[in-house]
Amino acid sequence: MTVTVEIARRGTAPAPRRWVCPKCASEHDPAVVKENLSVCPACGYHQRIGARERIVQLADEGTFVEYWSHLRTLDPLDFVDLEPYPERVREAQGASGLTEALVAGPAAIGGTPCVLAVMDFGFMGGSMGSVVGEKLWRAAAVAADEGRPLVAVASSGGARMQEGALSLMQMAKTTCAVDVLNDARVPFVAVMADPCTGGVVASFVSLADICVAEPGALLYFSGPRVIAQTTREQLPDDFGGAERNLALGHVDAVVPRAELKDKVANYLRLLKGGGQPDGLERRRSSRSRSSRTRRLARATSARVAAAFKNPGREPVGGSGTAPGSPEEPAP
Amino acid sequence: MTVTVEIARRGTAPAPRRWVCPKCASEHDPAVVKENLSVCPACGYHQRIGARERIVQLADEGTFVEYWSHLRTLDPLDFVDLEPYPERVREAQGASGLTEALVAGPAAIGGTPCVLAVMDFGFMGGSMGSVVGEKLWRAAAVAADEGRPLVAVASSGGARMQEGALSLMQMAKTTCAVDVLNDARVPFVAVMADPCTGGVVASFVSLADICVAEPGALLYFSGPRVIAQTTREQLPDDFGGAERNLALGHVDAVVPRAELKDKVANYLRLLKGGGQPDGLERRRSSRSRSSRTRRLARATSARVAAAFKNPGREPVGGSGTAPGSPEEPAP
Amino acid sequence: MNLSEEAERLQGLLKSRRHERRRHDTWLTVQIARNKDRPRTREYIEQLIEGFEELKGDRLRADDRAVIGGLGWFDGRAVVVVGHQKGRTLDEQTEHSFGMARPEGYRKAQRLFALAERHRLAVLTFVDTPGAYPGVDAEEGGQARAIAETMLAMARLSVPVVATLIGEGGSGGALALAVADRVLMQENATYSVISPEGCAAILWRDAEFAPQAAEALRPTASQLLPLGVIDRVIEEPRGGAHVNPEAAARRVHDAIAEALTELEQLMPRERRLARRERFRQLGVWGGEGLLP
Amino acid sequence: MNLSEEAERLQGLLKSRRHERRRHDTWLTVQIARNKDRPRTREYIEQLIEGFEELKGDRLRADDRAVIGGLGWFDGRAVVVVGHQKGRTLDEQTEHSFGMARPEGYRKAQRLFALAERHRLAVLTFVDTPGAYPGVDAEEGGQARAIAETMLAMARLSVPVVATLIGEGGSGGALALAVADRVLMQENATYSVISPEGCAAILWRDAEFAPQAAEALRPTASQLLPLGVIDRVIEEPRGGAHVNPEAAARRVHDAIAEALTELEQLMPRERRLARRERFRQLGVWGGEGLLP
Ligand SMILES: [Zn+2]
Ligand SMILES: [Zn+2]
Repeated sequence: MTVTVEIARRGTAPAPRRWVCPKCASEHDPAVVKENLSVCPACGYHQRIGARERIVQLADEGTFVEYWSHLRTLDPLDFVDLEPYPERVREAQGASGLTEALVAGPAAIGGTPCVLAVMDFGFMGGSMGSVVGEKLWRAAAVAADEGRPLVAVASSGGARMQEGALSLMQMAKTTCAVDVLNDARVPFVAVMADPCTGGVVASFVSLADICVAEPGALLYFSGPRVIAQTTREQLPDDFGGAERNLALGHVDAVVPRAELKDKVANYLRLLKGGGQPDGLERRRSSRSRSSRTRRLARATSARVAAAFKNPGREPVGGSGTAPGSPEEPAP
Repeated sequence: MTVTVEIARRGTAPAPRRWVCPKCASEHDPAVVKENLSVCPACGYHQRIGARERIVQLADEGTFVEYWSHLRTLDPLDFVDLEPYPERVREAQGASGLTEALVAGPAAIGGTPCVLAVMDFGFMGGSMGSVVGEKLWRAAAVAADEGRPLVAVASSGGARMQEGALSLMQMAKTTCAVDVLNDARVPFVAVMADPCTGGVVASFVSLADICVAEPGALLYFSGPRVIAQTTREQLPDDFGGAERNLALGHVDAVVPRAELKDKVANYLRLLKGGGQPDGLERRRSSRSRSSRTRRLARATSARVAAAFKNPGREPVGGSGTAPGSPEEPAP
Repeated sequence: MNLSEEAERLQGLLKSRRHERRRHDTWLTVQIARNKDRPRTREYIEQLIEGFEELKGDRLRADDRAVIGGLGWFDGRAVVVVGHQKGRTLDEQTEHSFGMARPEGYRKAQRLFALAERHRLAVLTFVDTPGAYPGVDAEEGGQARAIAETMLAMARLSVPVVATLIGEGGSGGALALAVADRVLMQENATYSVISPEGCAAILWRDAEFAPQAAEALRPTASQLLPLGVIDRVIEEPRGGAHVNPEAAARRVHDAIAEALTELEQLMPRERRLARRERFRQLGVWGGEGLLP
Repeated sequence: MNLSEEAERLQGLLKSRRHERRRHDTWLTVQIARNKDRPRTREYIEQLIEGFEELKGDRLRADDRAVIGGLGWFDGRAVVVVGHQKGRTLDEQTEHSFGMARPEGYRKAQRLFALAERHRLAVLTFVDTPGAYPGVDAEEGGQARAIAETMLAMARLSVPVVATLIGEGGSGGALALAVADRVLMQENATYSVISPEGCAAILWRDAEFAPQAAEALRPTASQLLPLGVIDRVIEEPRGGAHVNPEAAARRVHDAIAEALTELEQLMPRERRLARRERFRQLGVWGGEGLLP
């Protein structure tokens, strides 16, 4: 940051790229915006962020390990529109640096081990096809198995058309995954980031124990265009907005990104029935009651340690870029 | 009926009492109205009927046995308004021929053994105090115990003020009674007759597996007067009416009295998972699978037979009269 | 003759004095219960619950501000808290509909109870309402069944459930949040099947007879304890909870903590059956000795 | 009749052009699935269910006519039936919102599923909808969660559940009633993640490309069977179910009866786990051979 300022003063290097807020039009140093969790320092506009940036913001440093990145998207329908499906996938992979629209694996948030599954709107609009559904299933299954809460951050336009009815079936599949979590009484917290629409909001996301939304996030099943075309109804100005959804009883809270990690950490501790964050003594004693939990904790540490030795499974950082989203601050 | 006509022709005896429909103002022979289940033959207006008339209409002939009529209403609060509570109770008993606002006992409807609990609006507005709650509890407990469905016909202004918070507690008590039924997976069918309001509709009645209402019955928790006084809102013309409640999703069906017995019988057979009414073979074979059911059926027959020998427990008929309701046809 | 006449006169006078005194005391309690400075659910949450996370909405169609709820720690345990919220200033009272819940409020409670059950968290409720909201939308949105289903949801919980009456406990709207293992009641709270005014309007045909109706309804903690309607009276600071909210909250805390500690000794299924039995026994009737 | 004649004529003409033929066939199926003379849920209930007792309402706020349900006997067993209802005449279609359910309709389904579970009755659903109703009220009344919760409710049932696709199976609005042990599909029904028009508008940026989109989406029974999305194709009379509704109903009857008989062999818990496993396996992906 300091460096940027100095360069600007010298006036010889090209002027640094400025980030212009799409909401309030104020200009900011991209690095400052990024430091501010990609939220506009002037008006609080929450910019869309990629899965890796989200993971860096949410997971305790060095705790996230990506699992299931080996799963490959296929083309079961030989789907061709203006472009073949496999090409679209390759392009998305190249642009995002991700293999699919959902990145998942074990992590810890505020000290609580969990499984973290994050969608990336930059990858084909965060659409849910077979691989996204399968990864979400595996994330839930591991969570249920190990008694770790599942934290999902959703940002998606819905089901992926290019896999046809198989994509539709992912709605049922991920719903069944929530059933697995519920059966195991394992907490499930969902964060709805802009936008969260269609088949994703109408399946696992809405079934979480706690559903919070980011400020300004758009949340709906059928969008304004479909509504206008089909029923010609007048839409309220703030249709689908997170705040309106809060008043309508559909989300538990609207949480600014700056508070998100602490809130999620608190939710996890509370839903696990654990003690207060400052009551470590109490927490420890309650933990010692459950030898299963202790075993899990040990197993988890071992797994995370092992992962660090495996180059294919390194803790990730960095950010994906959503095409069509406002200019991304440089990392 | 013939007799009445002849007398009228002779012109010497006093003219027979005519029943005037409060809805369409047509006049009818009271006996004809009674024969028509106390429904106006001209416009279908459903007159309020007492518990005994209801039982005659619903239960298979000779199957109903009144239980728990020995329970006595007390005055735990020494409640005095313009008149002491015990006097109000005595008056109601004298006028209705009932001991309390709910009459209950085993019966059969369309061949299916059940427990039948019928409220009488003529008894202090069908209000629910300790005895009504206790009888409903016992009805549900016997139903759960013997695997017989519970059929409740409600007609009530709500909780009985004169027993104060104890009346309020009957809402919780009867709700717990439904919990007992649900645990036992015993069917519970509720019929809402005019009027069905306050604490009764906000407790066990609304929790039935199937809730049907009679045409024109008024159903609400807070009445028009309270709403007008508190919130000064404009009430729709058909506020609280059964048909409006049907459209609002609060009742499963509006069933004319002429169809009520058959419908309830059908509901009971269906919810018990039994065979079709004309498929006796199938029903018998499914019964033979469950020896418990067979034992219960035998025990029930024995009980009903014993009851016939006990003069204090005779099958009942006759009708209670609701004060303030339109003129009752003479029996 | 003179003497006994005098004695009778005095006895009569004494009786009517006692009557008047009881009427006066009951009416005073009604007034204190309604005092707008009285601490509300929000204040008790602030005093008793650490790390409170409010969870809004019924997940169906609205967030009824007359019922608030969420997660937090009580005495070191994670709990679910649900309560009527009245508010104090006129703005707050309007926002919270004076604590009169709509079906959406009761359904919010239900979904929070389900959350508690799934994750085995104890439930604390705070009751403070003149009654369920008596409006057309509320009625047509299913007020009656919403209350009934909320009671049933509470009855079915296997986790510990403690309800505390902290102000007005008005009719079914209050009871909907009070089908608990232990029902605690502050000294100056009330709990009644109908408001004194409503009762007077019906039975005396004149709402002016509210004090008489209040006396007849016996809505105070000390009157309800012997009937088994409540399990414990929580004393308040002299003059009422609003005089010293912190002291009032401490006593509420201790009563809830004791109740929870007791309840945590039971197995989940035992708790549920004991709760059912608690309500099954409520009511007073005679004739048990007669032949059935 | 016209359609099948036309089909025959085109079949001859397009023999050599397989691509265009598939496009044509798929589009033809889309047309038949939407044919307004096609038998609807109501007709199948009349043909297959004896003693049907309709149960209305979501027990919350409305009775959505786009979903009908109730109790009746199928082949001698008491069952719960739930289905989208489209209607045929314009009046009927308006009454039933063309089979596009609102949240109230899905919640009606949920409460009927709960009834089935409590009394251990098998559940039959009929799917026939262009999709969930896309309106402001529906959205703001919780369309998304209503669909999700309906799927979860179906997933949790321990009774046998058989879904039959009889017309349009449009997106989440259709799937909400099809999380079943066995998913049966009539020969000329469709089942798709999005309508061909909607897909064309997004991917081709022109709704006129609907036939192309339909072909790409592979929404027909014969295309979905090998993917495991459905379990059985139910043949229809030549020309479609509307040509001979009784014959069509007989075939639907037989397929449902067979499915139920199979499912009744399983224990309740087995059924539930098998249903979950059925949906868990849906999807096609690679890379399993790679190091995890
Ligand atoms: Zn800005
Ligand atoms: Zn008439």
